[in-house]
Amino acid sequence: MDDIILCVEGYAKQFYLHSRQRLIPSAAQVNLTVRAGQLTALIGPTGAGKSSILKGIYRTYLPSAGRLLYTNAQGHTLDLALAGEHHILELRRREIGFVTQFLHCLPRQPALDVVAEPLLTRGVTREAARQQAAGLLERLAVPQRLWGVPPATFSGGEKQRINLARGLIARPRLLLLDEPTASLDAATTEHVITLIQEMKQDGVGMIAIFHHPALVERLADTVVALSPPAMTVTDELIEHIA
Amino acid sequence: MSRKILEVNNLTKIHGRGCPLCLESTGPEADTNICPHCGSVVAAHGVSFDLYQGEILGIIGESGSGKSTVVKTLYFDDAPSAGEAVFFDEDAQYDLYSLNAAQQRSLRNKRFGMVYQNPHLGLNFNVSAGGNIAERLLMSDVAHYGAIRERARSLLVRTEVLENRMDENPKKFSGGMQQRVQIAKALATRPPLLFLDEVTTGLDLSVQAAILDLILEIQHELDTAMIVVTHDLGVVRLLAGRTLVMKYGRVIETGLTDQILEDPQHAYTQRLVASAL
Amino acid sequence: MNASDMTFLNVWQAHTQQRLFRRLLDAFAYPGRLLDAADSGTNARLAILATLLDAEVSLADPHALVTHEDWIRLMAAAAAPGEARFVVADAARAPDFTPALGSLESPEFGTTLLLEVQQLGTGTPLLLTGPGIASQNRLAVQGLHPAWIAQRADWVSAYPLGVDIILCDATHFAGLPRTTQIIREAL
Amino acid sequence: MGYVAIKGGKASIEGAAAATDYLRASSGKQNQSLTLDAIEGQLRLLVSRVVSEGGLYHPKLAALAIKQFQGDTLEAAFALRAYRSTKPRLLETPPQNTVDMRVIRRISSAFKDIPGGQMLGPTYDYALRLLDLGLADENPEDFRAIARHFLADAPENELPDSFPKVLDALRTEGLLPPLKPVAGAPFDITRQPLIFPVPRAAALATMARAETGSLLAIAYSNMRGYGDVHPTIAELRVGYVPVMLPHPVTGEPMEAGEVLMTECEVVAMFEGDDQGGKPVFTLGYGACFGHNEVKAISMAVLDRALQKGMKDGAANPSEDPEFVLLHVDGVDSMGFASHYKMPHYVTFQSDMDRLRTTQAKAGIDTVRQKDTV
Amino acid sequence: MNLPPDFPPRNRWGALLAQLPADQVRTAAAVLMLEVVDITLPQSGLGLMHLSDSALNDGFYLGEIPVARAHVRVKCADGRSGEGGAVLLDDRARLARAIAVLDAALAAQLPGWESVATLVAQGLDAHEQRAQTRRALLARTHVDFSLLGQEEEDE
Amino acid sequence: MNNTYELPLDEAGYAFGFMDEYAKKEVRRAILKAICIPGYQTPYASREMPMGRGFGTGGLQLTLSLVGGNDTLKVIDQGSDDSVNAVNLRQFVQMTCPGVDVTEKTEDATLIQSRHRIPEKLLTEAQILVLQVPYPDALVVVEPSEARRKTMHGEADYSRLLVKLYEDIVKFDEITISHRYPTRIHGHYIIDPSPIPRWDVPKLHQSKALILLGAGREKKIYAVPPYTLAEPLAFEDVVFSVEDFRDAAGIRRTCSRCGTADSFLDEFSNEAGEKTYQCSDSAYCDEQLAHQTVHAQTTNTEVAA
Repeated sequence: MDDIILCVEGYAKQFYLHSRQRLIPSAAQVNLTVRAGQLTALIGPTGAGKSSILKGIYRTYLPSAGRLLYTNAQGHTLDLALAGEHHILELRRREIGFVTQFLHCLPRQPALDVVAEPLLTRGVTREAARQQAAGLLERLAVPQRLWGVPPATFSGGEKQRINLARGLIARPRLLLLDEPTASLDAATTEHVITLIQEMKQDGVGMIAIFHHPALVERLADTVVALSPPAMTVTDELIEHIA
Repeated sequence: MSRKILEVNNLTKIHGRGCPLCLESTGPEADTNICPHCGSVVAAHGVSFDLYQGEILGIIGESGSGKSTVVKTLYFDDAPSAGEAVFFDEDAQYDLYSLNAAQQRSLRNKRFGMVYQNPHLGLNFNVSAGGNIAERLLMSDVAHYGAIRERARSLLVRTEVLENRMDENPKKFSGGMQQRVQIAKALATRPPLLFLDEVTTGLDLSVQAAILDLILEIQHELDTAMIVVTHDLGVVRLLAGRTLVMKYGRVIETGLTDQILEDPQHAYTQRLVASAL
Repeated sequence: MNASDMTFLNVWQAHTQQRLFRRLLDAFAYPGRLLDAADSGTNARLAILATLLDAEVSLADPHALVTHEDWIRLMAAAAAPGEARFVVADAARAPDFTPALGSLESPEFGTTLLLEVQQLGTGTPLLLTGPGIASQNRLAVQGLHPAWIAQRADWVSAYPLGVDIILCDATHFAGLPRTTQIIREAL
Repeated sequence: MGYVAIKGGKASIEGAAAATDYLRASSGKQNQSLTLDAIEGQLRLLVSRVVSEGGLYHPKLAALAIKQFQGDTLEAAFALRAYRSTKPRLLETPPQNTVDMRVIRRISSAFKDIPGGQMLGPTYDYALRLLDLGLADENPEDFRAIARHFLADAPENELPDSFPKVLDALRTEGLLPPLKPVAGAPFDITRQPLIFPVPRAAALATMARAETGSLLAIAYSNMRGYGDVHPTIAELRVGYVPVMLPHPVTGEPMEAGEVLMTECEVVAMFEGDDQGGKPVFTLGYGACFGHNEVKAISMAVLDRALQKGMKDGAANPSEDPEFVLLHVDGVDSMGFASHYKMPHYVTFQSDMDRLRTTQAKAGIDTVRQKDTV
Repeated sequence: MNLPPDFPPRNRWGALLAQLPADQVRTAAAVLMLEVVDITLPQSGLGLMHLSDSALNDGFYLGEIPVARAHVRVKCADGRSGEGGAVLLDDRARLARAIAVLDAALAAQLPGWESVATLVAQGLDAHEQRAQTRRALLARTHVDFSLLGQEEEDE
Repeated sequence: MNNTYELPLDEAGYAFGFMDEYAKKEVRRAILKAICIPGYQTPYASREMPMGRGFGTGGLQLTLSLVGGNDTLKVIDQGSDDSVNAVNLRQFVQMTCPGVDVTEKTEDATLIQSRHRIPEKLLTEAQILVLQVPYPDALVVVEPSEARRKTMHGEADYSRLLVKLYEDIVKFDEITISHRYPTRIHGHYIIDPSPIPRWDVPKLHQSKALILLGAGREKKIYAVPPYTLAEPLAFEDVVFSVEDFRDAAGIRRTCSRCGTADSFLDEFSNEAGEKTYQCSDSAYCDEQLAHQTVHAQTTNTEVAA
């Protein structure tokens, strides 16, 4: 069907740890699709490889097996597992967004500019970008006194809102969400839900991991359940190599 | 997609007279970059990569890995023993090592910029901060005193050097301030390609952060392509989209920086990343 | 006294060489200016070589234009055309060597090339511009293989590297320093 | 005529020449002109300086130059140099070897006993520097007797003319670097300009005709601490080297004459060689025309320093070939120092123009500053 | 008639003749009454003195020396001829030419050569005398270390 | 040399032009290369002249290598033919080059050797100007090593020199170089035009006469060929300027002798401490004076008529 923007077939990821000469599986036999304007939610226990898939799609991980077929804005389909690095960087800049639980940004940049930045790379003027960023921060209930302050000193929740705002602002075609509301209060979570719904209406395809089953209920169009790959590993180990 | 600005193929640099066994007797497997047969140092061998406009490429590795050699040969501080590098400028392309000295100097002055770890290499300590920037502009045939002064002033302001220190000798500046002047100097001609060799090494953490900030801001503003050489994973994490990992003169791994940091393939890179965490 | 004795008495004498040198000076200072060597008692080629050479420089003579006796009198060391400080060649033949062009540090090691043509003052006119020429100068040359012009353009393309050419016929000569630009006039 | 610059130059030049000549002739009681023989024989060390700094072994002309320039060695050496410019270069000698030196003095500070023995020869080294008032008024008869008595007192001997070199023994033992193979024609400093880097031959030739005091000063800086040579004199010798040139008919080497010269070899700290060979002593070599030991020693020290500078980069001025070699020539440096006596009216006028303009501007600025304060 | 076996070889004649007063040499050459043709023009000028440094054996130029040289062919009345030459550390081309003439006469044993041989012998005497005075400089200043050592051991 | 040696008085005497012919040839070859590479300091084996290094031995070797029987020579120092050094050099050339005419009139000379000045009168194609140079290299103020300077010249890398100019203006609000003004020749090499005042620098540009510069001590020869670009170093907005001979009221001073207002002036103080000014170029001053006399006479005649 034409509105499929991502089709993952047989994705698997395992790590080889040279120091221990051991293979550590992280995900296996994952199949899923993402359609424009729809949200695909990943569920499953810890260690089932939910984050691994998002990172594989974003190419933070090099997939060990499978195809990650992405159809770009021009209608061309390419395998994200094999695409050249410059291609991936270009997609990250223009089409694929990733909201993680961690915020990486310039230490001295004020929150407003952090959020506005993805628009700047796409050629929006600084003024317009700031205006949009301000609107978004307002909707996510970030107090105005923080807008001019670098987010480094923010609380976890505040940082996450900045992170979300930055991920959402540029309206990517495919948005990867890794527990975007984990440390948000109920009220803000509602704002986020509204925003995600708006994005769906705008045609953004999403693939998300939510820490709360209720969110899956409210937002997911498709749910993919994952179970841990054959050989279990301890979380500690995965974190260690990540 | 932005256009390619630099293509490096099989860059090799051997210090010493070299012998037929040099290449096979050195590298990560041999665990040395010194040829046991002739004592020559294989500083870099078979280094290939490309770089796109506005992109920041990181090169990480320990000292002796050859990472600085790469930028030094590209900036013509050092001549390679073999290999080629093609620079794609706006409307021309240059095979860097077949150019004569004057042509190389012209590219170096006008189209490339370099920021060294040691400010003594990048700055002329006999002239003022403004004079340093003027020097680079004068190399590029800017001949209007007022214009030079204005540009030097704005560059120094941009790199957060106090305007009223413009006519002071950078000798009197702090390390961080000297790096800012170096960056201002490197940027004077708005070069499309900038080399940064361990620019934050040895600076206080807060000063480091500010310099890195400045570099990213500049990249965003000017769409400058950069090659950042560092031993600090934090620096590439913050700056570089892609990263090359070098050891004993060879590139052992290359990839998107987040991938290198989160899913390193080579044993050495895994060790490097593990030890940094 | 035969003709060669005349030569010996004249072109190898100090005051003749001084006079010829001053004209060589004009040849390079005013490129394209036609100068006379008729009073040197020999042909312009030998007159110029005798004025410029001694045991401290090298000469290449790829077309064997210099007689054995003159080689001895010139005292110059023989060298390959790619290395010699001076090269004498027949301009009717296409160039088949690359002369020394000097280096950026020492451009004076660019060769002085003496090219013997059929006649100067008639033939294909060359339009010249550059230092030493107020606006434009015209030098007519007959018997210069056109490949020399193209080769020279290549040799002098990376100033200050280059070759400095003296064109001569039997009695006259003219200079083309590396700074002169030749515009071959359309006929 | 108005107040025109420096008229009458011609007359004043002639007057200056006459004035110097007058002073030469008017001094002393006896008003006797010095003979060249007297200068050459009795001021032999002065003649030595002039022949070596002039770069021309012509003691007679050197004596003449000393007389003409009233004892100024720089001027006298200079006159020899200018004389050289008028003379054609006829030949270069084949390599001459100092092994054949007809020695009049040889010492070593490295060894007590050297093959052939140490011979002090004519030296002031152990002379008490007490003025000898007896020389003030020497009776001609007594003066002539000095030579007679010396020869009469000389012991019977079977001494040879020439002696083996101290260095050769060390070399046989493997303590020295091997001799280099004979190369082509050396660097000719009288024809080729010094463009650095230059080969060692250029450095040796430049120092051989350097001004003694300049060479000594730079060598002294090295000895005192701006350097690391710490030399030991393997051998210092003074004597006459026969100059062998091919006989025009037979081509066989024939002795064309002999040249008095001083030669010094110093042994300095050892180092490993580049090829990973065993460490050996490093060497310095000094030589000059005439009898001039301080110059030969200074040159040997600097030769060693410059070799190091050329190899490892200069750590101090005495190791920097450009610094040393461009500043030791007496004729060059003395000429340049003298030229400051020439008029610089035009350039000074220009200097004043700049200073006045700059001052005027600064003056305006000062006024401005005062206003704002 | 032949030269005595211990007579100096030809390559020393020039140097030995040059020990004598120039006038004496010129006169001696003139009285031989030979017809002289210059093979190369007698010249005076300079020569570069090439010296091998005894530390490392690098060649270098110690400085310049005056050089006078001549190369002649001489012919005597009876038609016999000979070639002679001289190179001197001197600046008198005419003296070099006179010595070249004497060299030719002695080498080819042209009439009057005996007088030339006498001149050479005189030159040798002068040379020997000078060598003797130089040896005196050495002999009177010889430092005898071994003797000193002996005495110390005896005590 | 043996003890019976006597000086060969009968074989003494100097050849025409003092230097031996091979030496002249070498200088001549260097001159030709210097013309072919305008502004490039061509090395040569400078010979010792019988006057001090710094007294014009470089210029003298050029003159002696150039001069011949058809030449008329003018020698000036500080603009004057009669200054001690000029007289000395002229006498030497007259002594060693019999048959060479000398003159004090600029227009009559075929060969002019000068120190510190270029004649006020425009030179022609029939003339060669030889300038004596003490320091040939304009880069020496920013780079002491000659090896590095040669590379900089080859690459036309003069930014450090320009920075010096920049710093000068920052410090003094003026370019403070008074003489030896760095000048770029044919768009490449920057030369030290010898210690001529700035007043004379524009005369290098598109000169009709060949200008040769010789440094004896530093063993370099360089040239500004005729009709060649010679641009004094400056900025577009801080331009090169020549010496200013205006008084406090802004009026151009004139020569107190000939009255001209278009020549470089020497400044004198009399015993009362008052300043007077006179032409530095004495031949020019004489000519202006002669002109006035003629003019005055003509005027008188007119009046009389």
